[in-house]
Amino acid sequence: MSATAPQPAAVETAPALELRDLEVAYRVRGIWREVLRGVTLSIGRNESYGLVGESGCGKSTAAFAALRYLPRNGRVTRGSILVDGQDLLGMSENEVRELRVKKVSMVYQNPTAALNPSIRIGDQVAEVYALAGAHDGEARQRAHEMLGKVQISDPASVMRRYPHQLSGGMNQRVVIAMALATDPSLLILDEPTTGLDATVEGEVLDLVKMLREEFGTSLLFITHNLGVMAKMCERMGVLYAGRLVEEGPVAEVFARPSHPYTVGLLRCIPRGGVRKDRETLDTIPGFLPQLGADLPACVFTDRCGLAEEICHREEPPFHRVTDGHCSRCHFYDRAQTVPRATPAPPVPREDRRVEPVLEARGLRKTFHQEGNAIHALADVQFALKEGETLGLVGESGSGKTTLARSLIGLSPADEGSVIELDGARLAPNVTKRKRDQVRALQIVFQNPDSALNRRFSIHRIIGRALTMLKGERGEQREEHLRQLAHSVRFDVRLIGARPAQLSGGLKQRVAIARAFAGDPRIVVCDEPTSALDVSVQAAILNLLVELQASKKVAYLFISHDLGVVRYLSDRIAVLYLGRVMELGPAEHVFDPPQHPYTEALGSAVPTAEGTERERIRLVGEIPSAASPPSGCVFHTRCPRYIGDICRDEEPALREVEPGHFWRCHYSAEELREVQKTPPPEQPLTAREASEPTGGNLRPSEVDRST
Amino acid sequence: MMDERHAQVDAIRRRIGEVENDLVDAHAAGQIDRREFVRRGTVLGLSLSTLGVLAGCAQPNVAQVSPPQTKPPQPGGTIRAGIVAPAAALDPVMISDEGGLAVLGQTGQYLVWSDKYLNLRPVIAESWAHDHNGGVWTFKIRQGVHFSDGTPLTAEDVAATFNRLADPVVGSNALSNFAGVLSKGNTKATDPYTVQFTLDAPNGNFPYLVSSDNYNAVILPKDYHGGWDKTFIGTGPWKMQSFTPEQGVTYTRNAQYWGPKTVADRMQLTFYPEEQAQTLGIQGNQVDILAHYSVSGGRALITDPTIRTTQYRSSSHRQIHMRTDKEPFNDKRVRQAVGLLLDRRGMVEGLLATKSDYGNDSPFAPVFRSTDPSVPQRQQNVAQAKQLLEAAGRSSGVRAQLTTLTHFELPDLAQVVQNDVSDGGISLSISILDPGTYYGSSKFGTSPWLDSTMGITDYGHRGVPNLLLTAPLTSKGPWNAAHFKNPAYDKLVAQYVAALDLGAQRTAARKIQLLLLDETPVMFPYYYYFLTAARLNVSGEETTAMGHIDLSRAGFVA
Amino acid sequence: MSSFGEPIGSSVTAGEPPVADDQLSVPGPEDTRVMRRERMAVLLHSKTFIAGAVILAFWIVCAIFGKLIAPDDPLLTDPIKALQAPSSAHLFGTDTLGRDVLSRVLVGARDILIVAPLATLLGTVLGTVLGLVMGYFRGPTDDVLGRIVDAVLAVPVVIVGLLSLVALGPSTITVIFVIGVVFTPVIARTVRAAVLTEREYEYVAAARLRNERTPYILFGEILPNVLGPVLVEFTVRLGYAIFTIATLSFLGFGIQPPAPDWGLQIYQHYGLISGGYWWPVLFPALAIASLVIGVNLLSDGISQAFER
Amino acid sequence: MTRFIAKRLGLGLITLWLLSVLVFFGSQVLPGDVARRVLGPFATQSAVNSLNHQLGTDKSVFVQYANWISGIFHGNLGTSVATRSSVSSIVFPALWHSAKLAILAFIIVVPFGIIGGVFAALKEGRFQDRLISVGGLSATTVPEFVWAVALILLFALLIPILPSTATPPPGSGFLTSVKFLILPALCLVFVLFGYIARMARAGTIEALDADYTRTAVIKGLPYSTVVRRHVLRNALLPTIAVVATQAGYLIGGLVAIELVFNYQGIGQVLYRAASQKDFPVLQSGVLIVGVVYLVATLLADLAYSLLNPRLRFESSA
Repeated sequence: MSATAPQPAAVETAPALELRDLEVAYRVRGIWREVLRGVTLSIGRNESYGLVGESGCGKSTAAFAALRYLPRNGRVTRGSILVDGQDLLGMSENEVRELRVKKVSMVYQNPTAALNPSIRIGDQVAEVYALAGAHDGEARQRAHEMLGKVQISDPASVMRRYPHQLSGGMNQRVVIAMALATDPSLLILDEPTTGLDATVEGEVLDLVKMLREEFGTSLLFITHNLGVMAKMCERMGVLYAGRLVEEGPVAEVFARPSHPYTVGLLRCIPRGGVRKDRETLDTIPGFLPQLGADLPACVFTDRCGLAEEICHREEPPFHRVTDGHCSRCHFYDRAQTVPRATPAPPVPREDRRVEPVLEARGLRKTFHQEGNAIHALADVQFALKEGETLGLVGESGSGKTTLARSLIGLSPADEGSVIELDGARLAPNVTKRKRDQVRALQIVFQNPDSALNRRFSIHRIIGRALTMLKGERGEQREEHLRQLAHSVRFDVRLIGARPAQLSGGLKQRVAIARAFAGDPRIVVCDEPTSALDVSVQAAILNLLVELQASKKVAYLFISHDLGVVRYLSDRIAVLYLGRVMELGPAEHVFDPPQHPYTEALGSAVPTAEGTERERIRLVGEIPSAASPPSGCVFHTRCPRYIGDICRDEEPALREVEPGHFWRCHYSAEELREVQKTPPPEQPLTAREASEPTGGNLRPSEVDRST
Repeated sequence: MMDERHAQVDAIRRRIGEVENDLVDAHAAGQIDRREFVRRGTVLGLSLSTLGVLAGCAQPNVAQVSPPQTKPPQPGGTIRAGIVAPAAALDPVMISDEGGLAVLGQTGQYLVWSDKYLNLRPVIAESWAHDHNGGVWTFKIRQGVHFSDGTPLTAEDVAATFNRLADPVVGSNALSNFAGVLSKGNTKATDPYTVQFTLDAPNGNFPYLVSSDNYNAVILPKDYHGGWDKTFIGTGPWKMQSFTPEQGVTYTRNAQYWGPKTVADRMQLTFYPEEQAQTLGIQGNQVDILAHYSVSGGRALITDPTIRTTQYRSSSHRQIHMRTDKEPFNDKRVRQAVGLLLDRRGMVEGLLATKSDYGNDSPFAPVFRSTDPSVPQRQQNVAQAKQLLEAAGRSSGVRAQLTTLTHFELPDLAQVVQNDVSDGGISLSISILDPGTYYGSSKFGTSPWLDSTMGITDYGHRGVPNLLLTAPLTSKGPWNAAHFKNPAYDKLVAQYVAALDLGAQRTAARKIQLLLLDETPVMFPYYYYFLTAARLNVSGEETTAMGHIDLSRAGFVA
Repeated sequence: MSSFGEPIGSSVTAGEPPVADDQLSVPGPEDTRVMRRERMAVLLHSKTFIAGAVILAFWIVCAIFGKLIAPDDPLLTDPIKALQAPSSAHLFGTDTLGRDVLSRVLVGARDILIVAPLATLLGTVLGTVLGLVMGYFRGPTDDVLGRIVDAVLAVPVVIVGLLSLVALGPSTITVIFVIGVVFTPVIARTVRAAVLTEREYEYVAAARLRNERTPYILFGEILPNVLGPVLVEFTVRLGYAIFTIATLSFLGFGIQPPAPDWGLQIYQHYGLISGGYWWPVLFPALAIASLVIGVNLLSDGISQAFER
Repeated sequence: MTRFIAKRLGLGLITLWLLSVLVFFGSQVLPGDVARRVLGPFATQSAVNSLNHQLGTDKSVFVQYANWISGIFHGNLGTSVATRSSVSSIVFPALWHSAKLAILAFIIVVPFGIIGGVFAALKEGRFQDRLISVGGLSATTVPEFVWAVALILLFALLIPILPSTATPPPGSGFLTSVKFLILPALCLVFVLFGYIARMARAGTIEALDADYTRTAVIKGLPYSTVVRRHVLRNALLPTIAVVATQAGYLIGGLVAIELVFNYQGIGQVLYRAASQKDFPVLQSGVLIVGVVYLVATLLADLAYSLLNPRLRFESSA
């Protein structure tokens, strides 16, 4: 084994973490199911190693194994775990504790949950030092310093606060502070930025990067996001079905993926600003094997376009592609020749000059909570043409979801807002709308588990929609139902199943089918793929494109994934604090001249190419919609802040170029100029710390909690 | 010696009137025993000493009057008694329940005390006498008696008290007792210490109506207008110290009491919500005495070695009435059959653990002297019952509803009756109501008690059968639940009431007993004993079958 | 089964296997049936459930065939034989009216096992409807109804029951009615809570987006999803119903004599304990205890089965 | 925070008003004539009428309701028709009695319940857990009067070491009074233990599974510290809330126990008032019980939000 194990970058001492042929199994329903199948990897000192793979491939298990922290129903069945050369499995409970205190620490998803809600931040951080033997005062002192190190501007005040009073980003900083407090030799990050906004994600990643250089910590970075991987890691491993299928320097792997699976993954994501009208995304046929399922010699065989009978027979060795770049594939040398799963040609884009099918003017939505009014949407306007896709981006709290719900009439817009369907004004409340209007304007929700009634069969779910929206009955309905199922590539044999029995992708297809049951003119897609794995996401995106081409339906496509939005949209609107900051053709919006906010958003996103322009740091969190800043609502964070004018008067949404609007005091020319150079680096101000997270004030939640 | 006694006797016989002399003769002739002689004598107003002489000994044997008890009590201490909490407001005029009268009797006093053997003992009254036929009774009032507020008691107060009780507007609880006997305004104070009662009709047993047996008749100040529960005003040996509704009363010795001072320094009445609690109370040594307990609620006490139970006959009983004017009981054969189907032995020995006399379906309880014991006791006889039912054309079976109230053993009794009569093919459905509902307004037409086809009603102790003969059975009787209208009976009752001497009463009684056995409008299955429970370390308590408890002489034994 | 020391992250991997596109997740198409089977398996492996089921089954049998099993007629009085200690003739002795305690205990199961379930059912139905309405409409409807619910809940069940029974006069029907009504608010609360979560699920929004009528949304879409909690609540309440009815009978306001109701038997005889007559009280007491415990063990098992 | 309190108070008052309406008009259903109740079956109708007039029970229910409420606002809860004494003189002492009983029970059961629950949670699934959970559940579900009877049988008669009634003789000292309260309190302990233990257990298990506990472990904190500092703190919050609401139940819900032990608690007062159809006591009594319950829950919420930073800073955010 060690023969194939790559040597860590020239370091004499033992690697920070070494997994040797590690096998971990969970006991589920009485059966031991393998989760890690002989994983061997080693992370050198001061090295950052990324582990990528789709959900359930065993990433997290590997991470927790490195802390010898397995669930009651889990156990290491073979192999060994070495931290700084010490064998973890041989240690006593106390030694493990020691190790956790001193050597290894971990940061994982959902920072707010990771902090104790009833203990002040300060105490939680100080705890770590106290553990390491510092006495009280000293511990607090050092906690204070550490919080400073993670760039929390006003540590003193933060130390007095409770987790729920801080934003997710802030909490993640705190968690990181705790993790690095005792200067561990290994830091494990398990999807540390999943669920955070692009801008915040960017900051956290920067922070980690910086601290790592300062502390010289080795990183084990676990993510499903290749962009993040590219940004953060030097070396990476691709995990599939509990097995390490490819490993090598990040740039190398991205440039020359040598395992069909890696190739597939890279092809799934919309990269380099590809667009629906140029190429369709690739998908990986088949599906992830079940946990602990019996697999052929090569775990990927069943989904592999190159598979030959040898793959069933012989487990491929860890072939050395180049130095430190290995692939567990018999045909690693021609991995990239793997045929595309979806040969369907891209749909050419034709520009139609037609009346807008949907138009919104002066769209406002105000929530009332605890007496104070929250303006979730302020004077939003846009038009949607037939068969076109309008992408909608913005940080959480910008009002994306509220806009969607207002359009379809689930949370009625304020008096005076105008929503027109084919020029006919729509009642704000869906229950007041005519049947034809309702069926014309449908939505695909983010989470199919929530969107499909788990008690009903797929047949009933879609059937009911047909009955209600089209008044269809009997054989006619059955026929139509089958067509619909076919059109969303849903196997009719599964029509009797219940949602719980279907995979996420299938469920989303059902949700789409339901939305299309009434032959809608417009479908609002609220982050329809954010809950899905990349390979699945690709399939769904393709489906949406297809349907749009065939049914001439217009999309309002909401997503936080700029890549996806870019791929799907003809035009893009950027939302901030319930206001449209910029609206324009997809190809223009993401290149200068662009609205400073869009600029910042775009720069925050790590791209899979790793080729990233200078990131523009946004100051602080998005302000609470309850008390939006004066003047230009963005001025508090604007990297291109001009002066008092921004603070005092709110710019109107101007058409700066034909079809390209924005809300900024700058003119197009001015911006084109200034944006040639990155904005001056701004220090974090106290505003960030004191900025309320908005947590319960977040509009999309307000309309639930009221 | 002998002569001296004869001389005394003659002197007395010359002094006393006709009726009294008949009594002496009857005794001499052995028609009545000594005890009855003494009792009748007291009613007629003869002092115990006089009677002693006449009966041929210095004093009537006291030991016989009050039951043999443990050692005499030592002075001091706090004596604690438990009673079932008064059901309603504590107003002497209105009180109609045992708990209430027990409280009333602590500070309140009567003209005359009727002890457990129905002997009358002077209290507020020193002596009494009647005119030739018992139509007018004169009572001499004791002097030097004061109310607890200090004001002296005079004949005026006494007169006021009885006029109040006899006033239909006030609607006192005693009204029924005085109906046809004493009307409002007919009680007069002839001088500060003499009261004269002019009766509507002659009544040989009148003194009982002014005695503790008529428990509302405590003497109150003439100006009394309610609010007794604030003051507990009275002339008794105790003074109320504190009163907590629902919980109890504490008393201290009444310093200015005219009689002998109490043995114990303090006394405490604890109210119990119901009998089971009071049973646990005395067994858990929360109280020393239970004024009264029933077999149904206190069975545990009977067998308890740490408890001394005193028992004596009373006329408390249950009446099982049958509507004589309605199907199916309008046929007297059916009523007789029911009477014959009852298993009285089961009731007496089982339900009442032998703590009762057998009832013979008439108000003449064994405890009453006028009762004729020679009338044969009705026994269970299913065969005969069946014949009667057949004769009545009811062999196919009889259906009826039996209504009763949640009170002591009544629900149980109802079930036993239900079982017994089923042997004769009579099927009863039972309906058990709470007391309030059962009695309703106690007016015909608005009271399940008076309207039910068949019902079981509880009757408290009475010193004389008079009320029991009239109210529930006479044609105009206000409590005539059986709707029994029988002129012959009414006439007999009139005779009985008017009769002054025992002989006459007995003769009338016999006729009544036989008539009622024949008609059976109401069944009197048993007359249960009055049971008082005391812990072994106390003695001297005196209770009456009425439910009075006198603790002035009670205390702890060394 | 997750507990201390289990990293949630990987327990997910362990618990519900991951799913990828175009594929049925284990255990395959007959999944629902399997789920039911597994739920049953869970139940059958839960000792508490089994114990509860056995006890309850026993009493149900008694309720149905009591009269046949009972050695004597539970209503037949024989005062002469009153309060006989347990003997070969009367295994549980006799009560104050000489009735066979064993027979009365056995037959006594009937009343309570008819009254309690009916009452609970009534309460569950009313409560579910109320809860659905409150939870779905929220706003004023919820506030008004919520206040009323609170008002009722502010007074202990026994007191409310007592009050109403005095008002309406004790009878089996009134007991059922009163308990049912008294339980309604409690159940309504639970259901409301469940509905509040449900209504946030987008399938409700989806229903509104095809012009479904509100009643359909309530009973067609949401109700099926809250049936689990409702069932659990039902079993829990059943326990309370028995508890409450027994208490009311014990206070003399529940099932009326001569019915051989357990609470009533205790009420009629507890004063006798101190006299050494423990059998007319102990056995009915044990009966109540066993039944209530049985039902609660049962519901405990069920709720556990539904929690996973 | 203040806003929170104000809001809860307002709601509480509305609830109370509704309760008063329910109780009052509910009790109007009671059959029977009040004055007849007082004077007994043998009083004359005229006397009954005059008393009805005097009591105002001959007026329309709405007038009566108005009078009642206005009376309450003037601190006059009315006059018992059964005992003719003021309702407050009956209800409040009884309330105090019940409170004493409840307090004693709490002092015993709360620590035991919580410790038991936490212990069970730490031993989840093991024998000790089953013992506490199932045992507690069983104890909880057995009607309290059954416990009462059993305890009397055991400790008052078989081994006579404790009094069989709960009311101490007047003027007896503190310790004696406590001694008299032990048996009834024990019944409550049985009834409450399982309940509290269950809550504590559930809360603890939830906290044990929470992310922040994982964080604490991964920090390398010793197990004991994790439990003490991180788990319990969060686990016991809901328990506290529940416990407090139980206080409401404890006061007023104990009719059976108070009856068996002849304890003059509010429960027994209400019971007797009900059987005597003593409206004033009944109505005001139930209302008072309601007040107690609502206050208890309000305090519970306050305690909860005070201890729970998430709520404490709700309105500040």
